[in-house]
Amino acid sequence: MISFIAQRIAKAIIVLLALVVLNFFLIRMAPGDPAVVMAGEAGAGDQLFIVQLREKFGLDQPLPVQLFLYVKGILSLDLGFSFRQQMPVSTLILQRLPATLLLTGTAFAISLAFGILFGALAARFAGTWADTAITVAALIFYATPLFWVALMAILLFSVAMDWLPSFGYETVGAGYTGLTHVFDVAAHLILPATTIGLFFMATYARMTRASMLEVGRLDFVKTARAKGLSDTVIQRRHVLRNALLPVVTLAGLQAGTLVGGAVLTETVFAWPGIGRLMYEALLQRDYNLLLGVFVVCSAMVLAFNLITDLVYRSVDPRIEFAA
Amino acid sequence: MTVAIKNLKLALPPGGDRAYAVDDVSFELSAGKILCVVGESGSGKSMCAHALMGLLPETVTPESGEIRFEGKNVLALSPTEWLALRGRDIAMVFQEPMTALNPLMRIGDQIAEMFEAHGLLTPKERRQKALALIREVGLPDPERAVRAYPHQLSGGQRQRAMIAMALALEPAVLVADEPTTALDVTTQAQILKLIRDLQRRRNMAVMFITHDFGVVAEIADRVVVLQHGKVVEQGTADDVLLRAQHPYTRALLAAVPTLQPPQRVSLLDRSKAVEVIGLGKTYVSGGGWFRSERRVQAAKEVSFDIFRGETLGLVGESGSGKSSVARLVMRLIEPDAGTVRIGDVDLTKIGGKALREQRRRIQMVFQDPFASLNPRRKVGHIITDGPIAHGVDPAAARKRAGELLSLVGLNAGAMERFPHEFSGGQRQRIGIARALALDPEILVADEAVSALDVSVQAQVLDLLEDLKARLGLSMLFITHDLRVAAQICDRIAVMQHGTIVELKSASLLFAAPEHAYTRELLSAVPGQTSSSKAA
Amino acid sequence: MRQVWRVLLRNPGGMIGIAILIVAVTVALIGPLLFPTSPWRMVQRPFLPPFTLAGFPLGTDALGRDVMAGIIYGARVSLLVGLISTLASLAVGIPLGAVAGYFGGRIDDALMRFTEFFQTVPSFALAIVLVAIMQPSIVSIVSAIAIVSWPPVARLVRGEVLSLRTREYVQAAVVTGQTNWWIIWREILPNALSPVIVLASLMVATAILLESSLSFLGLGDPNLMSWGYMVGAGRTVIRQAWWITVFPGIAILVSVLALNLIGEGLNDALNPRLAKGGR
Amino acid sequence: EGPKPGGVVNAVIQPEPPSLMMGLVQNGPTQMVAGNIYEGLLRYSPKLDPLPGLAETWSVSEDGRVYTFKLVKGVTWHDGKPFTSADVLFSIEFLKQTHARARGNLVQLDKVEAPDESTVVFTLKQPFGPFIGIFEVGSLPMIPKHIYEGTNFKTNPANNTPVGTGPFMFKEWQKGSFIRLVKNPNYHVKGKPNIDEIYWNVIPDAAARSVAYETGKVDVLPGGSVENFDVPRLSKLKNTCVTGAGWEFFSPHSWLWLNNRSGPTANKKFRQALMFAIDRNMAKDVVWNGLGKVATGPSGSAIKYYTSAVPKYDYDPAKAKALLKEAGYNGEKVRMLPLPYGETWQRWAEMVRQNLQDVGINVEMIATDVPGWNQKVSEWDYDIAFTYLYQYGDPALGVGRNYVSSQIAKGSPFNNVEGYSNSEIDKLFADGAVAFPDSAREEIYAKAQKILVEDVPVAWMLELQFPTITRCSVKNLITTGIGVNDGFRDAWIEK
Ligand SMILES: Nc1ncnc2c1ncn2[C@@H]1O[C@H](COP(=O)(O)OP(=O)(O)OP(=O)(O)O)[C@@H](O)[C@H]1O
Ligand SMILES: Nc1ncnc2c1ncn2[C@@H]1O[C@H](COP(=O)(O)OP(=O)(O)OP(=O)(O)O)[C@@H](O)[C@H]1O
Ligand SMILES: [Mg+2]
Ligand SMILES: [Mg+2]
Repeated sequence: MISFIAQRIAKAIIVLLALVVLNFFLIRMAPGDPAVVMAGEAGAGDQLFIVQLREKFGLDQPLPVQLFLYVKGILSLDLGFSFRQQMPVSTLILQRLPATLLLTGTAFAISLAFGILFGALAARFAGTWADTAITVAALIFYATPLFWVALMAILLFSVAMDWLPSFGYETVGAGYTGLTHVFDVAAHLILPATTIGLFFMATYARMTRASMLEVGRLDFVKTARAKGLSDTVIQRRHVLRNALLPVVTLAGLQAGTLVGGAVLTETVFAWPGIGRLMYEALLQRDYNLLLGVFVVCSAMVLAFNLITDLVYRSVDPRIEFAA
Repeated sequence: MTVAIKNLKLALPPGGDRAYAVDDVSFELSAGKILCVVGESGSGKSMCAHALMGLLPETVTPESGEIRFEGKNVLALSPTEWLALRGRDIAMVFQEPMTALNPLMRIGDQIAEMFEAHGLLTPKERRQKALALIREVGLPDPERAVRAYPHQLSGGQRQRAMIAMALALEPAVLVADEPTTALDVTTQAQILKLIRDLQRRRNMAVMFITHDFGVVAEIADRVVVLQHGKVVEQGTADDVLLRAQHPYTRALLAAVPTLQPPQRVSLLDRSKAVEVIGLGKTYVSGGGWFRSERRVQAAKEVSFDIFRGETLGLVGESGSGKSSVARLVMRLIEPDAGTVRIGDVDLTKIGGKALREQRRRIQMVFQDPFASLNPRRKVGHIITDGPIAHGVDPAAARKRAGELLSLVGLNAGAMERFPHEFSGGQRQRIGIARALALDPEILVADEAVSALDVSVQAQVLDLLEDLKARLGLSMLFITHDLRVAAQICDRIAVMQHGTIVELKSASLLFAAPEHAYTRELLSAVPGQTSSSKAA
Repeated sequence: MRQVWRVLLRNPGGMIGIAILIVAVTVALIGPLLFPTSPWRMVQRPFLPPFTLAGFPLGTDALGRDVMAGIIYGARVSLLVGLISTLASLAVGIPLGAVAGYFGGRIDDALMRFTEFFQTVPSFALAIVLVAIMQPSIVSIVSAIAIVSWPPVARLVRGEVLSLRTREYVQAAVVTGQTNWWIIWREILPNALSPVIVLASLMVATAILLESSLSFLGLGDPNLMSWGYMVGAGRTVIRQAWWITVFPGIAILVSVLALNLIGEGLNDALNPRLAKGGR
Repeated sequence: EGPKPGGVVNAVIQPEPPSLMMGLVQNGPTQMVAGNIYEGLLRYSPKLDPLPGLAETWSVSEDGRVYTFKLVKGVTWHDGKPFTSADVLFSIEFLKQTHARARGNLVQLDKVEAPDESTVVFTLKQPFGPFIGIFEVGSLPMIPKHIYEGTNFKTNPANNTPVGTGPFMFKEWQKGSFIRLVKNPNYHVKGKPNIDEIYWNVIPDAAARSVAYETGKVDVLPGGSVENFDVPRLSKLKNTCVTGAGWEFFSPHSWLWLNNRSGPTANKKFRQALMFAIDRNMAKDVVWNGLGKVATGPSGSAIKYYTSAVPKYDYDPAKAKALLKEAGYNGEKVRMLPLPYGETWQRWAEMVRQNLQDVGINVEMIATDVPGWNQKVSEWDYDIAFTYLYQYGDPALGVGRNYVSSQIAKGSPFNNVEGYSNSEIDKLFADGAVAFPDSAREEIYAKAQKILVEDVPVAWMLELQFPTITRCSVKNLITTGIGVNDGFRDAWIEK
């Protein structure tokens, strides 16, 4: 078990390093020079200004040297310095990470719980109107663009009904503490989390349903029926557990990418997360910050993959940790 | 009389093989008696069993008739009434022990669930009962077995667990749908004995489904013979096996090979077609930076010769390495050691183009008639692909393919059809035609008839025998069925744990087995007493 | 294939999907002939509400351009983006997966690491960066979508090939002396295609969504009228002119839905495991 | 009914500023927030007349070369240290190193001295008309000497907790969410500020910003924070006031860069054709909701020495076509870069593309993001590119830089990017900057404007107006030509 984890971590590190190198070049291929961007923002840019900036960021060094310095930094867990924000990248990311984790974690939990619930219900009552309703709803949510859901949700729940706040992480300036603060954040969380959650909920519901129907055709289910177990027990104990394995795998794969994929939602809802940080860094050619976010997101994906594997292995006795 | 099935008619959905899965079937099960239901694949055996359990597929509906259990017509039961009946009064053992158990649940829990389903006992008592049952069916190391997951048990052990489960509530009726078909002969013998013993001890009525007359002879009190969903014959075991009335039953019985090998002339003075010397193969799986690997020695020091025109049989229980040897001989896998010599060519020393060219000299017939033909290629292509790859002109290849098809008993029109349009036996013939298309010197047949019904099996065996004689082929014939081996092989090699423990002429092997394992294997073949009666 | 059609047409979802898709494709093909004016042309007063003026059934946008014309021309772009990017990712994923699955060992290891690598980067983020780097244009958008969506194809094909490779008919091809490439091409790939077709139909849907998301962020091709562009352009005025976003949004939803329905229908028709359940 | 103390204001800031240290970063959002933390020596009225800031009084010598400032007494930095003339001298040195525009503004400076704690004397090499206009907080913010002296300015940790003399003090910054400023209790103007706290909310999506206003979560939408299309709707909401004031100092002026070096745009006739082909009134009405003015030439009408006596280019496609024919244009592809600043600009570009296609110009729109736009423009890799620039009240500060040939240099998107080179214009702008007195300057600039409008080095579009939307209860927010950037000093909230 320990050696399994160690092996996976070693692999992950290699993948991460390869990723750093690739992204490094990829990002630098983009047209646009951070110094020029910043000069642009400053509303003036004589040559001296730009040369100063380039020197300061080390952009005057040859690319391989820049890469070497960057990789060296990464190896000592230093993600470098953000050009634009004049702060260590790790500080910036750590400021934003909790918000993203809260958002995607909530969305993920909601979507997994309800997705499986609805999927299981649909499979249990396959062919009935309940199944049809769930399936159609899932298909529609699956097919609706995320940003579109977000816009509609804001119009409906913030503007028309004024139930929920439409932007931000908390009520700015309210100075809530303790439980009121928790409730305040929760209220802000509802819309963005559901927006992300709906799509994934639909995914998991569809997958759970399909998987359950498939497992339902397997022989051991017949055995269970031959025992005289009631359908409910069979579905819950025998079918669902087996059917969840592929769902768990998929969910694990997605959990990681969710973190970096929340760009749209974070933008629309002004959620101070890491996806938006990435997008802004991209628009400002803030190389170090952008790379930093990518590294962190990828690390997150790898971590989730590892967790999924561990969960999978603990759920499925057939896979054993190689001794 | 415990169960009486009267004029049962089960309708199949439109577009099925036929209108009724089971048509006007009547038979009875009585306490303390084993009723064997026999018939070829698709004859409706399983449907009878499922109807009795109330587990018919949704698409199959009982149209008329009734199943009486203790006076009630169970076909009219409500779903909840079924729940009470299933498992408690009628229990079932399925064919495939691999898939019939929930892979994520411990064996003990799956047995205990039987009590839980009917609200009996406390959890603790259930566990104790489960342990007792596991003991009763003779699983080794019961404490461990209770906590084991299905994949940690062998096939026979799993089947014992299934039986323990079925027996948990001491049902009046046990339905067993081909419970031993997936098992080795030796294991099969043990399971048959177990069922027989338990049935006697508990005075159960057993409905035992099989297509193997050996098994029937071994355990049946009464026999029902099904064909195309209709009962063609039923009676006591002796009546059916020894005094069969219906031609179908007789044909089935006649197709069962005997254990007595026919007299054959020795071919040892001929030249060698294949020489196999010291083959060894160890499978290494897993392994990586930090992981230790799993090794299975599938063949060690395997040596034998096959003479021209000779059939060498390779027998042994599942996992003994038979297929591995076949694949080594075919160079489908790389050997770790040893040589395979065809004439003066050492197959293990060449590769790439040279190997491809030599391949035409040794061809293979595969086990599964469904899996061995590409479902998306027409039969004509399947047969001519090989010769064309070896440079034969396509038109000539097609002509030859037509001839080969008629040689194996199909007409040339078959070339334009796809494999799924043929029956299992016909497909196996196509597979043979494909192998012959390259005019090989040697044919390797790995379980070439195991997947076929007895009657079809007999036809294919005859065909092989005939072709071999006509074309002067040598053959490596792999089977786990000793009856088949007895019929077709000149000499037989017995494999155990990757080594050949005994190799001698067929008649000698059956008459005077030397190795302990060979003897065990021979004695496990079911139905020896009765079938000799029948013969 | 005929049987597949039959199963698909018996599936009500699949039927609806095909019907919608046929309408969409027809619109994409002949719509521009019926509406010859460019969808970019300002033809009426801005913010004309829908259903008020004959000839402009869906109203006009912030510049007075015909929303109906936009949707008709957008069908072409959106469907084409979906289709081409899917084909491109198939073109990468299938050979890669086939080679990895067939040859196994080190080749498989290397190729799968490569694939994993692409799966490790959050795909939407990667797509954004790629489009930004290459500058938004139809080519860069299609390539970006293809680059982020081939890994699942490769994995699927690899899995299929891995299991098909041990099939007896493949071994039969080996023993009759066929070459590796011939075996991959004639024996293995045709049999691995069913799940790929199912996946592909879903990928077209995903690609349309991806394109619209990119457009929403302003990373669309400004010379091509696509549904995503329309939603993105209309969203800032959604409060005074809902129709500018709602109609293209519905167009996206409906066509993605149709593709999903078709995918599901195909799955029922092509997936042998499910098909067996009917026997 | 006078100003009342107290209250909290929620404003929107977009995009999030990279830093609030005004000496180091001068982009728009930084100026908007930090303009309330830092101060300059002067402020400017909507007519661009100087008003007292940190300087109480000021005087200019007869020859226009010596400027003497008397500082307000008793001013302290937010950390309690006194503000003196030494800080002014230090700030000049500081900004010369870090502030590109200040560096440019100070080229004529010979020396600066502090005879006493509260007096600063600037001596110029020669008279420089615009000099009195360079003391606004964004152009020349005062930097605390006691914090920065002898340190590495750029890495000084104090950059994260800016210290100024302004009416508000930096309190807290939740990155990605909000910046919080609180009242400076020791502010040197008695009775000011009135407001207790300002929250600058970071909301990246334009639609979300207008929803935030609509749902009452924010009270102030500074100019440019919502799309123009939303302005009419928002202004109709109750308790909502809209003003276009507060941009006089910047006078944002928009035009199309036309590449004068190569391609069809190198031809003057072609450029003139563009001016006739583009319907600027319609753009104003449809895209800008009637806000702003059609530009007549290089100078905005609020800029000193503006003249309307220049050639006129009214919308006339027929004339444009004729000119194109004369220019010998034969359908070559013309690449157009929109300004990637949101939907308004995108729509505008689409509209212009339509105008140009109507007269037969083969336009291809090139999509870019901000860095891509910056790069392409500063590397001269375009044919037509949208832009807008601030003019800072004086042609010598904000106009000349875009037309004189000495400002042709790759690498900046704010100089003479179009590559227009005319020695007469060079001379006129050189003379205009140092001519004395005003009447002399006026004459020179009138001539320059006439020549430029005739030559069309760039295609002027609109004098932009970015309306500021507020709750009407927020009073007195915009009192100067700098608008919101230093507006909260005087603002108060009606209860
Ligand atoms: N789920 C099903 N739906 C429809 N038809 C079925 C189904 N299962 C079996 N059949 C059909 O019912 C008939 C009887 O099948 P059954 O399974 O009883 O045969 P069997 O005698 O058990 O054969 P085998 O020896 O192969 O198990 C066959 O024609 C088969 O095709
Ligand atoms: N590719 C493989 N990798 C690892 N182990 C294998 C592989 N193929 C076979 N084995 C193992 O090698 C042993 C011999 O297998 P083989 O298939 O040769 O047996 P067999 O005698 O043909 O059995 P059966 O009668 O079940 O076909 C078994 O323990 C099997 O699990
Ligand atoms: Mg059966
Ligand atoms: Mg085998």
